[in-house]
Amino acid sequence: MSSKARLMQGNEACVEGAIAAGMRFYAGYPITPSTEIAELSAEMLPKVGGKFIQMEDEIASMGAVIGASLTGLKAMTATSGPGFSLKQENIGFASLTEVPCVIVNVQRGGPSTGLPTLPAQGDVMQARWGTHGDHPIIVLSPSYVKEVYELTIRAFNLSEKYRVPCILLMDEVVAHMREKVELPDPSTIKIINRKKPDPSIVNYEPYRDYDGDGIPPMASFGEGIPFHVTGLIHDVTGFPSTNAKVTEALITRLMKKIYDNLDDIVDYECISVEDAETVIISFGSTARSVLRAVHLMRQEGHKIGMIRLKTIWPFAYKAIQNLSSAVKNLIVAEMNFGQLVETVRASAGGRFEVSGLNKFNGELITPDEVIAKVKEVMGRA
Amino acid sequence: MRKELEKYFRTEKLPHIWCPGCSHGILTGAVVRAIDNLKLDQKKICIVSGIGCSSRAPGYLNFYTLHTTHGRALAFATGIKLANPDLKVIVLTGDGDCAAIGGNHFIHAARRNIDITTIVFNNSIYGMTSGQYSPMTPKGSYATTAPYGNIDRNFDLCKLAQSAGATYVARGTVYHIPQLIKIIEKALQHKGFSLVDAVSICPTYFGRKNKMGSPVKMMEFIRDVSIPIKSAEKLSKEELAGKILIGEFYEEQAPEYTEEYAKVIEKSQEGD
Amino acid sequence: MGERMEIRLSGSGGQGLILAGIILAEAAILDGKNAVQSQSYGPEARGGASRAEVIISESSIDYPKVTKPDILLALTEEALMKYKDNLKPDGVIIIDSSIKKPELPVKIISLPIIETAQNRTGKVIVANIVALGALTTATKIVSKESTEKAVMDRVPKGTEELNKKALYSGFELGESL
Amino acid sequence: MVSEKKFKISINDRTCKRCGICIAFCPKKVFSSENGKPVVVNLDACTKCKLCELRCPDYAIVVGGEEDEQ
Repeated sequence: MSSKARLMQGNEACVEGAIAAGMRFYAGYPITPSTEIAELSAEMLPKVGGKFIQMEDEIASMGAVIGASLTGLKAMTATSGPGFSLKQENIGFASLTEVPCVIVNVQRGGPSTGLPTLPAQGDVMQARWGTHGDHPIIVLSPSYVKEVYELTIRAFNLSEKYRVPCILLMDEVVAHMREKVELPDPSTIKIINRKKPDPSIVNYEPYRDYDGDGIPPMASFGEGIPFHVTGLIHDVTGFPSTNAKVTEALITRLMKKIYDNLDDIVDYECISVEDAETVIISFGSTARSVLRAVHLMRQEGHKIGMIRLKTIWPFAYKAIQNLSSAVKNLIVAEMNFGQLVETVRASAGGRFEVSGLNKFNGELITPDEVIAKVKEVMGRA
Repeated sequence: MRKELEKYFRTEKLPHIWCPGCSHGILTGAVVRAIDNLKLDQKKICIVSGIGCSSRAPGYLNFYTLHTTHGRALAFATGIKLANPDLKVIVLTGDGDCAAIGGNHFIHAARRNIDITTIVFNNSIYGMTSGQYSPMTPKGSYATTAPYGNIDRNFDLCKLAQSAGATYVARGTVYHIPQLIKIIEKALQHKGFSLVDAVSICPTYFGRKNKMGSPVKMMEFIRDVSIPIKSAEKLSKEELAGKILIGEFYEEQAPEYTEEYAKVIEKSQEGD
Repeated sequence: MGERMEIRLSGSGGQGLILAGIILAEAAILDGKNAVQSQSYGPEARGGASRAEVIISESSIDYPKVTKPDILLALTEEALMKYKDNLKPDGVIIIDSSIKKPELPVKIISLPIIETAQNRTGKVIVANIVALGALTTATKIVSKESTEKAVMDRVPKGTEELNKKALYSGFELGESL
Repeated sequence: MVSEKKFKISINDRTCKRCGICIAFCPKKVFSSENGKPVVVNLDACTKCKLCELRCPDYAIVVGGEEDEQ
């Protein structure tokens, strides 16, 4: 199949990417601005023998996704702020039980019902810490429609590889805009499937780290090996335990399987940072405003660069630590009151002045606002 | 334990955590006996539960077992069944798990008529959290959160299931155990959403709070207030007050959800 | 950067301007250019002033929103009033002839778009396609061939002839200038 | 007491939680309580209805002879 340029909406690219990645199950509940993802999944999944179901609520959707994944299907759900809050209970379940799944959150203005049709990036911390307890999570954020396609595939791949829920954190702008996209030949797409237990294993234990990589191989319900899955803290056999050592070992393994693989998981783009004195950190659609501002200011001779995060969690600590000492200022541009900026500040460890460019009125940060902020910060230095 | 039943249990996990006289053990045994009587393929059975005393049952059972979050068993089960319709999916839940926090999932699973058998271990109380009233606690009963008597009206889960669209609805009790096993067998053989409201006893919390005495006394109480549906038809509203109606309430053959979805798949691929 | 053109299509909800925006963006892609299309969502899109935005560029498009349109299409007075300011100095406004021509420091083209839809096709509903045709030939932002192909690819089956008629009527309106 | 019956009723002391249900509801009063623990005192009366086995919450009772155990 030859690749062909076409106009595609962000939400549409998400479904195309999901199906290319192997999604064969979708459960969801209608919510703006993510609904097109459900609508397209309903249309496209049965054509490839997959299943779509509109559940009675967001909580149920997340439950159904986990259930389907336990039978071996790659499963996804999509939602927005209020629905994302409701899904958190079962996202925690998926984290603890290590059931791969993809959760798309098309962010809109909040809190509460907020601004249903307008963009925001107010769920950065909810994506990381929305469910209770210490838990692993991976969060990706696309800036372009083409990248929605690519990162949806990557979300499935990372989720399958590390047996962890993966969140695709979009925003209303990138979800609803239509943009020129050239889809790659499906045969060129790298697909990762979850590791299955070696058939030679006798008395399979679903949470034993057989390979020493922190990721237990995963059998499926219906494949012939009975096993138990519980949202309680469990030992390697999958059965509940309140033993302190077992608990510590489990939580440690869950976190380490992410933090030991940062180089594989964390992805970001550095633009014009080599000689930059001011570096702007951004993600999602906001990064496009920043990119324009960087181009415009470079034309005027300002030493300005940007880091565009494609992985938000785990955070790209290295990207901050690797910045040269020529950098004087870091600006974190995000459509919220200031969320990621705190993590950047912590990563900077006092090496750089860190300030936030924040907008939370339902409008995208404009290039002019970025430029004004840079000039303000430079004036201070 | 009877030898032929041992394969259905994770015997190394026994004795179970339930209190002396808790009839959840009787119900779990009834489920296993029904499966054994029907000679169902053990490797095709998935048992799902939510949270609470009832929901510990799957941990003792040697199938694909899933102990989910509070109230959500049917949501997970729906995903499993739709993803793999070859599996026989059984949900073991409690009265609080099913009718309160899981109420919405319950009515919608019934509405879809998805082929899942739901067995409610109905002991009228939240046992795991030590004795709060549930939507099935009879009005006037006592609970730790109803120290002056429960003013909530209780659900009739069978009526709820039937009006929501369940296609097999029955109620049994732990006293009338041979009949209950037959009911579970019928529920398991039924294609579509089947509900078994299994009246159970909680001597530790419901029993103590309501001064009902020993497990034996509670079993006697259930025996004495239970009436077969057929006999109930002749009784007045006053005569039926406080009675538990048992037997098969409803049975209907109706299109099943996963079979309907198989048709959707066919339709979507027409002309491809 | 180069050649970034910003187009805003405005009118009332239900006039099909979002579809027109999508078709315009697709025509640009058929011409081998880059395009981004976005729109107003929610209650605004069902009545009231509604808008679709298209950015067309030879090179990649970073900031995806319209700030200073090169071209504004307004099919209602309300939409014109809402969006008339902020145009680029050499920008152009295309308005339906039912709207009173305002005094503005930019070029204003008044065309009988809605009337043409009614008179030539008998259906006001295709005014969006008439407008698209007129905009195409009046501004030459996209080619006629690509616009026609994009229209035919997007409109519902069975309405091709109607829309083709509407598009050609629109082409003529723009060419008559 | 030597029984005429060819089968036995076995009670698992490890799993029995002494709830008393088997003792109370045996239609033939086969069991007696020894400090709450069920003991078989009247095997001859047993009709093998197995209600005690079905009602035991702890799977501690098996009613049956050798033919049952095969």
